[in-house]
Amino acid sequence: MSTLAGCVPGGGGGGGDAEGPITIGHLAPLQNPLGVGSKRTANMAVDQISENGGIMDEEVDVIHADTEGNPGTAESEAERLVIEEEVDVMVGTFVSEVTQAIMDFVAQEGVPLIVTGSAAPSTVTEFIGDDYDQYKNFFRTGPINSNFQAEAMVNYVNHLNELHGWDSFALLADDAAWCQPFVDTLPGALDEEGYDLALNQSLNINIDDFSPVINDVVESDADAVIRFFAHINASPFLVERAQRELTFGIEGIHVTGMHPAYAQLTEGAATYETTSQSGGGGTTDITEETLPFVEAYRERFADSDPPVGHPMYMGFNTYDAINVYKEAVERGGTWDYANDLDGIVEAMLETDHTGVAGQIQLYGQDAEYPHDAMETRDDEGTISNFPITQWQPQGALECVYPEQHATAEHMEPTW
Amino acid sequence: MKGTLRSALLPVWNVLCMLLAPLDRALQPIANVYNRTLGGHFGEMNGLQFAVISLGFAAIATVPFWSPFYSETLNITFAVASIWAIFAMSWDIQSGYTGYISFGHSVLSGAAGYTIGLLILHYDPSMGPATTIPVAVLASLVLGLVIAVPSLRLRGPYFSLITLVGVLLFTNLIFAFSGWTNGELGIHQVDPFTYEPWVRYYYMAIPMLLVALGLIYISRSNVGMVLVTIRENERAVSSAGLDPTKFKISSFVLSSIPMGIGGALLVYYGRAINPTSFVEISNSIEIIAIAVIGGMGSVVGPLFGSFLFFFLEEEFLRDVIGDSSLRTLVLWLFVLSVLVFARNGVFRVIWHGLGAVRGDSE
Amino acid sequence: MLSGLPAVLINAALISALYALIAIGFTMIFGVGGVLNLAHGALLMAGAYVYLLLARDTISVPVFESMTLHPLLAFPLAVVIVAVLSYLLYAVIVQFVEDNPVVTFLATIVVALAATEVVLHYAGSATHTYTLIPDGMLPSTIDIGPVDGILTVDVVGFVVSWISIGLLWVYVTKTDSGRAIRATSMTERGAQLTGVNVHAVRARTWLVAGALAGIGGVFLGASTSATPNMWLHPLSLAFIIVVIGGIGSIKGSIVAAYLIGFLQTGVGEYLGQNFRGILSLVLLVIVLFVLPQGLFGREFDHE
Amino acid sequence: MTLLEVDHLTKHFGGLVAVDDLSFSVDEGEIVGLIGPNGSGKTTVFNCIMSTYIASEGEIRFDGEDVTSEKTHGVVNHGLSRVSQESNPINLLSVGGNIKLFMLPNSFLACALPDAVLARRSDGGPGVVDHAERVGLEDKIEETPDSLPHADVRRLEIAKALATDPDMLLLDEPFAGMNQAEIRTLSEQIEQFREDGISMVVVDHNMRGLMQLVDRVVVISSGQKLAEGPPEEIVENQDVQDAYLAGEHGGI
Repeated sequence: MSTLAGCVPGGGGGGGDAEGPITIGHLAPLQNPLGVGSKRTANMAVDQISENGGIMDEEVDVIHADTEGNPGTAESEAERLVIEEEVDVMVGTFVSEVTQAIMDFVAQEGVPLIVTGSAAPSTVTEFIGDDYDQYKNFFRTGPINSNFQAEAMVNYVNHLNELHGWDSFALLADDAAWCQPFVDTLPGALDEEGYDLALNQSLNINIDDFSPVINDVVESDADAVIRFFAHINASPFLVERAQRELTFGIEGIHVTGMHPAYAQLTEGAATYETTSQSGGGGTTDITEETLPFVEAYRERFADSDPPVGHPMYMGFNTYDAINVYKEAVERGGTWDYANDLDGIVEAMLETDHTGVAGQIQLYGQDAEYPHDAMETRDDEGTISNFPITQWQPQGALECVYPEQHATAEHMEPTW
Repeated sequence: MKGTLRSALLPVWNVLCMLLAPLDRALQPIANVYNRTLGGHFGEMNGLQFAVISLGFAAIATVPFWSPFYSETLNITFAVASIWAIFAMSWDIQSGYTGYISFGHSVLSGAAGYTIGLLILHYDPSMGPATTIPVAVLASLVLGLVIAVPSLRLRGPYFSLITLVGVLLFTNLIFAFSGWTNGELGIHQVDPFTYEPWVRYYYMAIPMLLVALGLIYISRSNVGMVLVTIRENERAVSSAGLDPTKFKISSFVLSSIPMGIGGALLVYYGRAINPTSFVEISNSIEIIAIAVIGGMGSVVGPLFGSFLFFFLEEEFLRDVIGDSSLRTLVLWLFVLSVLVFARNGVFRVIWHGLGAVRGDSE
Repeated sequence: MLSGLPAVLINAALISALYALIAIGFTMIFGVGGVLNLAHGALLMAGAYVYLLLARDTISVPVFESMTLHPLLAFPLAVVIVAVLSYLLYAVIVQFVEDNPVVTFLATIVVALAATEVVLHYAGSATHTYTLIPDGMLPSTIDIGPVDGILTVDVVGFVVSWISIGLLWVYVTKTDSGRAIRATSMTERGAQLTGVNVHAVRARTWLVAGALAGIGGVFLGASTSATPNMWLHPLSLAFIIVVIGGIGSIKGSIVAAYLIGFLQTGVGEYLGQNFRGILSLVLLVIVLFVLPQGLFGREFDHE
Repeated sequence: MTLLEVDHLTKHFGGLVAVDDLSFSVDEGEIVGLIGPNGSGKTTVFNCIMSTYIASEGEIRFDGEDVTSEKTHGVVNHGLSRVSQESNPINLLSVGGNIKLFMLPNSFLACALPDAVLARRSDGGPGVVDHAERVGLEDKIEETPDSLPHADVRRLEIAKALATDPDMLLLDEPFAGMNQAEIRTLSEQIEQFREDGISMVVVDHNMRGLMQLVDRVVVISSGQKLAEGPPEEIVENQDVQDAYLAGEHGGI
């Protein structure tokens, strides 16, 4: 076969072009406000870099590809970016199954891939964790993976216990693979901390009637619900809870609830709901870069369609990822992944970047989660780069945890 | 509405006939050579038809050579189009011919895909395609039997509902057994044939052409005649001493073999095996849409329909329209207009047009 | 942790009323024209988004800037608009393809897919919720017997569902145009022979079914929120209900809606919420084999 | 030896009894006429024999085997074929195609074989052209049924029934809508079929046409057997005349 390769046109993979502008391929669900926020922050990052002389005085531009949250589409988009657009790095992917679907192709091409959206630990352990050399082009600059998030969630529960004296909790989760880390570790961890797990249910992702679930929660008289919904849209759950003026807290992760105008969209029903999200929803200065960045974002996109208040959590990570890449290329002196991927990897691992979503460092080759975002721990050892925001009355979004970033205290639901 | 359309195009049509008729006459001798030899098995053609169809197949066979002139990713798009051409042709030999519309064909390719995924994930990761593909096709065949035998006793709409339920059930099961199937994250541990785009294209196109050959032969044989008669006049088939249910089940099982091959090829093309790309109802609808715009009940129609559909979706519309939801909207409006105005399919309209150039409509 | 039986029964009844509203429009169109209208889900979605356009100012559409009408005004207006949309769907597309069931299947599902893209383009993929009952009018929750905390909007939905079923029953049995619809659904040829203008009847059926879909859509949006992909699940539900009830039989759809509503709630409650979807699919498969024409349907036979 | 035996056949649709405890038999090589006024259940009898309807009670045996609950295609494969009252041509296929369909074996794999192999396997039996010639359609093989005159369509129906190589042929009102000349040629062809070893049951509502043709006549009225015997006897039979006078004047 190889003898033929010579004379066949269109042969040979992308290979990137060592000279000419550095192109960044950005993959995100562009019809989802999360993806729109990420696209805007990618543009902001590239504009800023171009204004200060680009990377190693090479021009920088970004090309956006819409994954539509669908693995099949993402794979053909990834191929288009690498082969047709000849991108030098790929940034983005929000849904875990999308990330895992393109992993093999991108690894085989050797293009550095910096994940800024999906948090599944298996995205690391089943790939670079299994075969480092094949997948060493993979990095994740944020969010921290779900195992760390589960651990951080337990610390957060302790914080709630101190604040409100809550000690019995109801665990609700998508019946889907992404929340396995939470569903496996939380029951045990809560038990160890001496709390009571009043309810533990996984819900069919097509659930269309939440009343029975709410009745079960009320029945179990849990102080708060810890729910993990990415496929389920829990707006009806919140609407019913608000109308029945129920007072159990709602904690955990709710992707739909991360939309910056969510409280307004649900006519205030989302009040008191919390969710963890990188960048703290732009409400607090996680680092000195965060608020100026959010101000710049609001100024530039004030009158365009949502998200307007802040670029949502993927936006924060994408902005950081591009800057991390810029520094790594300048540190390593190369972006030519075809011939010197190791140089890029080495430079990336030396990252210690003060980003808008937090201080970013990456695990090394032989860590449990190679090339994954390191969790930052404060002096008592609790994970701190895992900010949690709460919708407070009058649609205000406040960061309520960890204390050092908090802009307001977590409020117990009162109607 | 259609009448006015036809009369408006008449002058254009007459001019076309004038130009093409001599060409048709010139090509007729070559077509006759084909008609005498293979015509009996693959269908008779006149000069123009023979020229166009051999041009079409030649183009498909040489995509990597001319595709860079349009865009670098054209041979990738057409590699995927080849796989979906297999799906559309398999669907057509069953639903297009017998008129019993199946919404569940994505379950057959999904079964093949997941068989390979589970074999490699849980049984023996070093298993090569030489062993996994036959097992996958067998799995798809067995599932075809399991679906067809009970459901093909039912009348049209109920059969379609059973296949729709099949898709919903299969997706639910994948989520329910996420311990084995890894749920929505899917299985990615299968190494594809190759990443070299043009080699990969032939890994997809050659099996597609072989499947096309087989299905065209069967569709032009007496089996095709019986299946078409089941659609048009099922009572006549019974009074001819032929058991319609047996033929319907056989056509479904026959179609599950290439579906299995297509499912296996999609895995070794490099697609991660997950419910969204392999099983969900949107895949079945896309297969049907491709077969319809190509030309149902012809096997060749869906083949070219797939290349047209993917060329529009991935290449042409992408350059013309930026926003992806608008682009998909335009694509679906195109399919809708084919359904309303040329319901026999784009390629059948062209085929009959070519046939009628010299008046002897095929 | 099993909440009391009365609560389960009430929940089941409330969700079943919504299921009935979703299914009747679907079965009417199949009964009369023999058309499986896969765009029925899109009509439900239209109900939700048109209401949003009229009652809340969160989405903007180029030709028509959204306003904030009072629900009592916005609701009937939304129902009428969706009825007209359904009529247009018939007049512009379906009537040209309805002679061929396959092409109709496809044309209607393609319309639904196109509708999703339109919604995605103008309203984005974020979820929108709306409360149908303004605060002043009614308390947000009601207590019925031992069970408290029943959402008023669900109870209103239950009442509206039975009112619409009642009105439909009166229309179909008492008025001439209604009887013509029923006659055509019995035997098309019979209706033609007795001078019924089948084409006008079918158009009217789509109008009525559209209105029902509008009502169903507004309440569906209120109880499960409006998203661009909200139409697929209720469509497969309507399919299951209509087949179990018997294609073309309005009475059948109502009975089957309650059967499925109680089954799903019961399964969710006593077996676990992750089994909620699977049981109704299994029930449908059993019914399809044991009783293809469903509980009340007539043997589906076109000759 | 008896080829077809109808034993206490009964068929009711809800309250309406279409065929009421009817028994008769047909021997090999015999042509039996089944006559009766309109609506007397003649076609329903044929439908029960061919299993288009399932008999409510009674048994139907053909060539010694019970075919009562056998499906239509099974009955045809036993060697029984029918020319129904209304023609049911397949307009999509040509005349040749219609005939060929009725010659095909009831197996998916066999049908997939090329015609040449199929012909060799049926060791030189009559081909499509032969069947067409038998009913005088040999020069219309390429045409489609909807372009043929009524009489030719009826002939095509007969050719198709013969193409299944039957031992017995059920002819439902074969002469309906035919002029005298056409009736005469068809009668001759029926005689020829008898020479080829095919027994027949012919249904018609007017006696005259059948007189010279049939060996024996079975008369039914409102689903019950009224009389049975050679044609000459039946013409004189009083009950038959009453039934016909009541049903239709001048039927005899």
